[in-house]
Amino acid sequence: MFTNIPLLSLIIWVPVIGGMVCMFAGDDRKATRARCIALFTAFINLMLCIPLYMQFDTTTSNMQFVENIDWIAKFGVHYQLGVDGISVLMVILSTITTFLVVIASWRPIKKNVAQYMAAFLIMQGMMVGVFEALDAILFYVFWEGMLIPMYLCIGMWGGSRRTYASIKFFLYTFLGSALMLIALLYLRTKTEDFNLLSFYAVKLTMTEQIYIFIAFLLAFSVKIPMWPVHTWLPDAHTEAPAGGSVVLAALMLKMGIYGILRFSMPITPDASQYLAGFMIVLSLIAIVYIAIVAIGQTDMKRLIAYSSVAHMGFTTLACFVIYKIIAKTGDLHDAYLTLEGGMVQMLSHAFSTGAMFLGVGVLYERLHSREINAFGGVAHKMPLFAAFFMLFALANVGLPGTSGFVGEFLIILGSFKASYVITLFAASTLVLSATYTLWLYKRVFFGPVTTKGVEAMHDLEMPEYTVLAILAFLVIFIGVYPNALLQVFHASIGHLLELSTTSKL
Amino acid sequence: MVTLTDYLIVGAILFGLSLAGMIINRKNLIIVLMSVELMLLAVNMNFIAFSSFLQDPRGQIFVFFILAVAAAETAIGLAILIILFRHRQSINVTDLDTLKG
Amino acid sequence: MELLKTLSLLVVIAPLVGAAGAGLFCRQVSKQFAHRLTIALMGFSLILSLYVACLVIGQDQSYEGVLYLWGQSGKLTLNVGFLIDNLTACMMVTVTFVSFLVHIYSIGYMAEDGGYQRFFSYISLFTFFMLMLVTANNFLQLFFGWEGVGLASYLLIGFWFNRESANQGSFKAFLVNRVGDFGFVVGIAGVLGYFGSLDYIPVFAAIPGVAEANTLIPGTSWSVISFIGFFLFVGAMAKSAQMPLHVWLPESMEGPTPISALIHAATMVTAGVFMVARLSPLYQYTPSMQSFILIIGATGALFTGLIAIVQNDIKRVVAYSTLSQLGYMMAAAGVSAYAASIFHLMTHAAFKALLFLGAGSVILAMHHDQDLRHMGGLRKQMPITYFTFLIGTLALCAIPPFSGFFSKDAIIEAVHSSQIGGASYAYVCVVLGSFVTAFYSFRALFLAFHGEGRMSHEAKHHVKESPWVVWLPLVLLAIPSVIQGYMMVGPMLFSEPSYLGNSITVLTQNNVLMRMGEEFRGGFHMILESFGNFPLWFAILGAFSAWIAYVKKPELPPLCVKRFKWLYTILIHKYGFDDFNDWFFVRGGQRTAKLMYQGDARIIDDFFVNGAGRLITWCSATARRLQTGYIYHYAFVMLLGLMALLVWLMFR
Amino acid sequence: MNFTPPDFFPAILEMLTLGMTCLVMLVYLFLDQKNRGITYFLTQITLLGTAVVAISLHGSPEVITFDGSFILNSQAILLKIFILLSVSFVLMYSRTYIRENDILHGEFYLLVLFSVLGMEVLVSAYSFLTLYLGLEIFSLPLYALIALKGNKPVCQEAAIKYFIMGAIASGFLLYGISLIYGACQSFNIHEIISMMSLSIHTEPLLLTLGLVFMSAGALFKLGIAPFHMWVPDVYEGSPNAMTLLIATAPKLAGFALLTHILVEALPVLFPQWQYLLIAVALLSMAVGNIIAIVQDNIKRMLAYSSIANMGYMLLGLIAGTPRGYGAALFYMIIYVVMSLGAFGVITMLSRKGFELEKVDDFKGLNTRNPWLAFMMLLILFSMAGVPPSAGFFAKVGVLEALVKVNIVWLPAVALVFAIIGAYYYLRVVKVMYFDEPLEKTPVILESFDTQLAISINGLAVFFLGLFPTTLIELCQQAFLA
Amino acid sequence: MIEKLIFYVFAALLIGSATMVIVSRQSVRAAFFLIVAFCASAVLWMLLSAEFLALLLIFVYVGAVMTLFMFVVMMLNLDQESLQEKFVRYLPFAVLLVALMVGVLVYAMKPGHLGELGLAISPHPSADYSNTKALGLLLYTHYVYAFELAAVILLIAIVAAIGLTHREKSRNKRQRIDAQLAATKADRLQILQLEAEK
Repeated sequence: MFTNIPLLSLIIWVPVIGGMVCMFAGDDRKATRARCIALFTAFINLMLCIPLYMQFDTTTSNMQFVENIDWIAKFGVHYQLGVDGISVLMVILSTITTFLVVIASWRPIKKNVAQYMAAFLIMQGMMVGVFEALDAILFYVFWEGMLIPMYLCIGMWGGSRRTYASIKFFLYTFLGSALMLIALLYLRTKTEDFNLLSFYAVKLTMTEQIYIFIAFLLAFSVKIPMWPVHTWLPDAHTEAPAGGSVVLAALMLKMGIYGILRFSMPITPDASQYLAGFMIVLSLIAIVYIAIVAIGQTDMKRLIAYSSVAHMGFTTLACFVIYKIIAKTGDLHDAYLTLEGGMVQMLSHAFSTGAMFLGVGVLYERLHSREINAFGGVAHKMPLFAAFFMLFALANVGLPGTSGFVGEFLIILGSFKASYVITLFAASTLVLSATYTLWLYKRVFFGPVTTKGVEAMHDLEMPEYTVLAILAFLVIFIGVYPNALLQVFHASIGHLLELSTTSKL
Repeated sequence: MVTLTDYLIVGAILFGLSLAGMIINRKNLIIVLMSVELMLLAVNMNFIAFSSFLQDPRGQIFVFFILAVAAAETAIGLAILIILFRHRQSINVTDLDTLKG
Repeated sequence: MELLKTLSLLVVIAPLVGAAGAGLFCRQVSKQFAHRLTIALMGFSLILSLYVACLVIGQDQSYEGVLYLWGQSGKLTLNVGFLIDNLTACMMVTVTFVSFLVHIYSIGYMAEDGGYQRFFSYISLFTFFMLMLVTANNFLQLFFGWEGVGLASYLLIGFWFNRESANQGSFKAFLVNRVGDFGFVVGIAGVLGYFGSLDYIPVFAAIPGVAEANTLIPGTSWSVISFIGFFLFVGAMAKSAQMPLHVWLPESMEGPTPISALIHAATMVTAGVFMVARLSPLYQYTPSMQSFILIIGATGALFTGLIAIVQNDIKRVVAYSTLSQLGYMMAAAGVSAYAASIFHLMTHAAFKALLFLGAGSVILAMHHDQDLRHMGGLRKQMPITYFTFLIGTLALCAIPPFSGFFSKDAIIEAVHSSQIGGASYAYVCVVLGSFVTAFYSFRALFLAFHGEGRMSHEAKHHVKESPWVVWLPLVLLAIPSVIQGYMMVGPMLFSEPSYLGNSITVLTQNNVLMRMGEEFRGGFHMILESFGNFPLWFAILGAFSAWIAYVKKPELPPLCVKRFKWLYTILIHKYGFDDFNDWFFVRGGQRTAKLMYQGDARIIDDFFVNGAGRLITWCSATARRLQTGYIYHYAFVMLLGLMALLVWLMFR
Repeated sequence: MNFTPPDFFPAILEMLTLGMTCLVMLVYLFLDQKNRGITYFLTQITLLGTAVVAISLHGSPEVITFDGSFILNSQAILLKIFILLSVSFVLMYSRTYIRENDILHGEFYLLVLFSVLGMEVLVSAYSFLTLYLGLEIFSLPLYALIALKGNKPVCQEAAIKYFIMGAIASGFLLYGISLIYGACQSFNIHEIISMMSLSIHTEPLLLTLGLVFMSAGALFKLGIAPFHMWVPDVYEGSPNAMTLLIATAPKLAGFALLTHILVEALPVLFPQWQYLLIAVALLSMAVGNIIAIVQDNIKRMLAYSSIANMGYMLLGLIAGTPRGYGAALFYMIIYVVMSLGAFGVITMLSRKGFELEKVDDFKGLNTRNPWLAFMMLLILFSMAGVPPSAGFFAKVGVLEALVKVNIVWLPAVALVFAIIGAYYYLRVVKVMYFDEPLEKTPVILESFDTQLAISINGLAVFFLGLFPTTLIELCQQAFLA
Repeated sequence: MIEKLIFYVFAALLIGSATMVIVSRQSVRAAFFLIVAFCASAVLWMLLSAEFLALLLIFVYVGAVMTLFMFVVMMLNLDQESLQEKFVRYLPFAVLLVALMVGVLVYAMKPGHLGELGLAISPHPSADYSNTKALGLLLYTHYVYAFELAAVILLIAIVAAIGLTHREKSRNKRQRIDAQLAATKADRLQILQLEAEK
């Protein structure tokens, strides 16, 4: 039924065009019109994901729904799209997130509504493009193009230090990805075009691989972000509006991991193996050190931002620990566990952290403060919200039965095959994440009502309720039945593992 | 006999002098304009020397055009100088530092 | 088989349905609906679990199978499934029984509370998690239940979130449990790493082979099984409040009393014991861990009991006694007397729940005043409570023929006859422990129910017996506290096959119970025999001392406090665990966090990131000054550039 | 002496321009003060008409005429088209400005037309003589134009600086030509190539000297460090309309100058000028991007940005392959389009008696005129090289050409500078979008054609990013013949 | 020999006067020295048998361009302030650099570096050779395009010079009758209400 429709292109361009329309919907006197256009677009896009998911064949690791048109023939750049098990979920995740963000921003955003909605829709198109692109330059275009709406989003609707945060965000990520471009151009000299799949087949010497790996790493590690290039994230998260934080946490950080899975590991397998130890150490630093830093935060968003970094440490750990596992056991099957855990962690982190940022947004809208000390006893005034937030906090803590558990658990279990030392460090998250998350919860929600501001707070409104309920459902669903996700990318992960462990020398 | 090198050296020295004139002269803009003339003279010297030793009149043709352009250039330069003077009552080179940084 | 599966599923699901019904719609449904729904489902669950127990223990059926595929990765499949055997059946009955009674009790106890529906939802949810824990057939599900009960405990301790102490207590409880879970997860990872599976059956089957083959670090003798056993036991230490991870349990008393009865006495805290019993095939292969468990357990049994002596909060006294009893259970598990351990677990569930609920009844009567110093002489106003409380106390003190006697005596005997390392130390501990137990138990009893009332005059008039929903569970719990021990001691410990059947594994050289069983001639004989042994006399001596100190000569305790100031200080500070934790983990942790944040913000962010920006800006501001605006400078720069290029290219 | 009259047809564009210029001059002289607005339209007709003719010429085979001093090939035609179009846009943007600021508009349009003629000549030059004459024809009117606005003292300062520095640069150029002439016995590019390939009479030292001197002259026109000192001063000091003019079309002409010298006349010396260009390109990128950061004056900031951008353009030439030259040309054209838009917005926002100069003058533009702000946004991000704008592909083009010849370190350094550069573009975006406006009144553009022009310009930056293929192909073809 | 003598004398004169041009404190003196320099170089050009250009230099430069200079100098009355000129701190640096450049150029123009030309002596054309005729032939045939362009340049110079120095209309004192006729009372007469002084 849908076979002839360029589904992937539609998912990219429908929101972009919708965003353009939205931008010209008029000024703030016609804000509702802009909101409706945005919601409609996001909804259409969400609907487009249904045939995508339905027709997706989980048994193969091949790229599906492939589209391929010449774009800039002179450079060997093609407009080439396709999804496999890894990316299809990210695409769906993007559309869901944007849909939720549009609803969640319904009331809080009152200034430049049309531009706000447009920024998010365009950003979504770009991000989906990142996940769908099979051409390296196309990937890069989407990868960087997304910075513009995000920059504006932080800068125009952000908090008091928004200028600093937005410029820092932009320059940091821009700096990171610069060298990736060089690496891509270099790879191009070895092949006919910028096709990713042909990059996989390129033979590279160890030196080349290490340089390319480092170039990629800079780009991806900034996005993820890994210690020590993470410092943009707390600022960006803190200053961004709630929707911006959600998109940052839920999607933008995932692009880094996605890049590692798509580029670093398959293109430079030997360098990845060579540097796996280093990467694991960085990941563990993120998991332990950053979690401790999170404990010392007084700003809610900053705390969640740091927790985000710590959680993303798991995904990088998952990616690179496979080399140690295979080195030790020699069995490819043992590596599945961590890598698939990493994938689940990516998705679940999107929901739980995204939801927590939305939650902070809900609080911020009512009290216009993000300081933990400004709150107290919110559970009295907003019991429903408190319940939701508890769920998301628990997901953040990684309680079994929530999505947060699955990924971390699989990674911790899997890492044991590499070394029990890694497991020991990684498992420390159980204590640390519980410490900062529940401490936050305790100070904000429990205790007597402390201030007049809290006294005046009202419980969730309809849009907020809808968004949080959807997220809550997803969080629990993934936690109880993760196989729904695992089976989607099983074949692709297998293929990826094979690529990433076959020497190119 | 006088060799090509001699002429070229004269040209080079003239060229150097004209540049020196622009650099060390800090008061009088009009002398800077004169240095420009000197510079063109140095170039002309080169052209004519080469032309003569190569026995190729085209070098002199070039000089012909340089002279024409130099005249036009001087006219425009002096015109700018005049209105500059009109506005500032000065053609001091050191005074021309409103635009900087 | 299928019948068992269906039954178990219903047993497990029913509380969840109740929790969801009462919880998700807590603002829509009435109080009556909430407790009716949850109690009905709980009762249903209790009946079914009894039926399951009949099937399993009576007809020797068992079930092991998969409910659904949770996840699959590589060659590994992770399932949610059930293992229903004798051990599970015993636990299911215990859990549902106590939970059912606590539900009923809560109708009265929580009647006035604003979060009534929420409360019922929580305890049903807890029951669900606990049942998931005991029915698990794999480590994943075990962990699910394990963390789930922790969550429920957290929510319930912090039930009155208005109170700072409750929040603090719940937070602490969760964190300490998380420390345990940290170990537990590492242990599970070890299981997966060395056995390649998380299901009990294949893992247990593989243990003997792995135990011989592997050492963790090549060249050392630290066996893999010990490693795994140790980390798993760390989980148990937290959950079952073994020293030094016991610190959360006393503070958990900030929760409503029914919770203390259900979670912090009868069920959740025994999960660690259950786990050790469940993993008996594993612990059998690691003598070092057995000794470790024994020593930890025995130490806890004596020393936490000592703290109870100086406590004035009635619930705290009971809480410390719980710690002590958990120590007994662990010690039993340490000497491979798993049956005794589980037996004590079951008797303890009944009498400790009884004690807590009795204390709750007193607290209710005292209008939520928990201080023993304000009580006294309550036996007249609250006869039912008094009698049930007395029964509980006697059971706790292991006075024959109450249930506690049989289980505890078996434990002491088992420790006595064990040969493993640390057994003699443990024996001293557990024997002294029986004196201590009796002393503090009767102290509490005397202070609360005997002597003159020390409450205010006005309060005295208001004290009256609790409503029937409160005392009915007391009575229902008093019955097993009296008879359970006598009835079950034979079949549970010494018969062949016993109640626990094949669900636990004990190697012959460790099997103390079997040796004891050779001398066992029935419950009555056991009572008679006990009069010839230390423990009983110690217990009676303890009760007698308490009578002297708190009824006969009330002026004696302050004198002792003055005399043994140092001892009192140590006990009142609980051996300094809390102070140390507060100093090292709480404040030290915060300071470390702040310091590290400063490092992050100052060094990485400010110095490197913003520093780079500042450097460039500085370069910029400096370089712009080269652009002086003077024509001669410009010409000079041009000439300079030209010359540089010229010289470079000419003499390159 | 047998002499055959040359073929005049290839020079039709120049002749058209010159003829129309004379017409404009006459019309201007004999027209009333009131009707002098007609000169604007005549000028536009000249430019667009010539552009149309140029477009129609595109694709015709390469012709060399006037005794080897004139060439018409696809490269020349392409450059001419863009020169004519960009000047046409310049005039559209600055029309109101000229009217409101009492600039003698007859002289203004005449001088602009002369300058355009000079650029055309330069682009088509195939001998150093015509090259020099073209250079002077296009430069001399520019010096005069800057000083034309009588009431602003800094503009005379800018003019005299530009004039003197320009004279020095043409001195360098001429000196270089004389040396090359001495070494090759000719200043005809065609003959130089054959002399060089025969390597008769070619003295390496003289050639090197000549190369350096000539390059210095050409690099000056492009404003490349260390011959860049005039750029910020002149950009800042000139009236906005003149800045707009000198920042756009002359860059294309300067590009032609540089390629004529290096690529066409002296390809044999590639190993030498590659090093030379690497040095100056690095210096330009560093100087331009770093000093721009602290500028408060937006024109000055964009001047430094242009220095940096010219550095990037050179990267394409450094590659030394037709692919690289094509990429450099593409970069140049895209840069001109972008800077047309940026300075166009600046010019349009200037009012009578108010020169928009400070970055802060852009404050809150988004609330005052969202569309204009959006166009500026597109242009700025394009200048920063953020995809999917045209500026990104321009950068990718030159970098790819370099990587292709296995020079990897230079692109890496270039990109690091690009990131430093992104900062100041972002600052302008920040001022436009994040800051509150100083005055609340909305900015309304009077004439429709200006609005249309800026929209076309801004969107071109965007759409050339989405669909750059055609232009890239054209640029590549220009160097393949 | 005589040729050599002439060359050295006039070369010295040329360089000397050029030096005087750049170090003069007065514009007028500089202009005179410049004229001397032009004349000296005209002689050198004669030696190179570029007679036409030598004469052109005298006519055009000394006759026209330098007159223009002098005219401007006189008109603007520039010389009062240029008296205080003084050399600056960085002078040695600048001089050093210039000397270095000259050195490099001189090094590059050693006879050995000039190939065959370096050894050649200055040629003496045959008697019937007319420099002017040769140039004329080339100029109007092969260089017709350049010639036209030169014309354009001069046109530009005219337009630019007029445009630049042309004064604004307001300084024009021509009578504007239409304006006078259109004047109304309101334009010319303003009635002020002055407050009485207290």
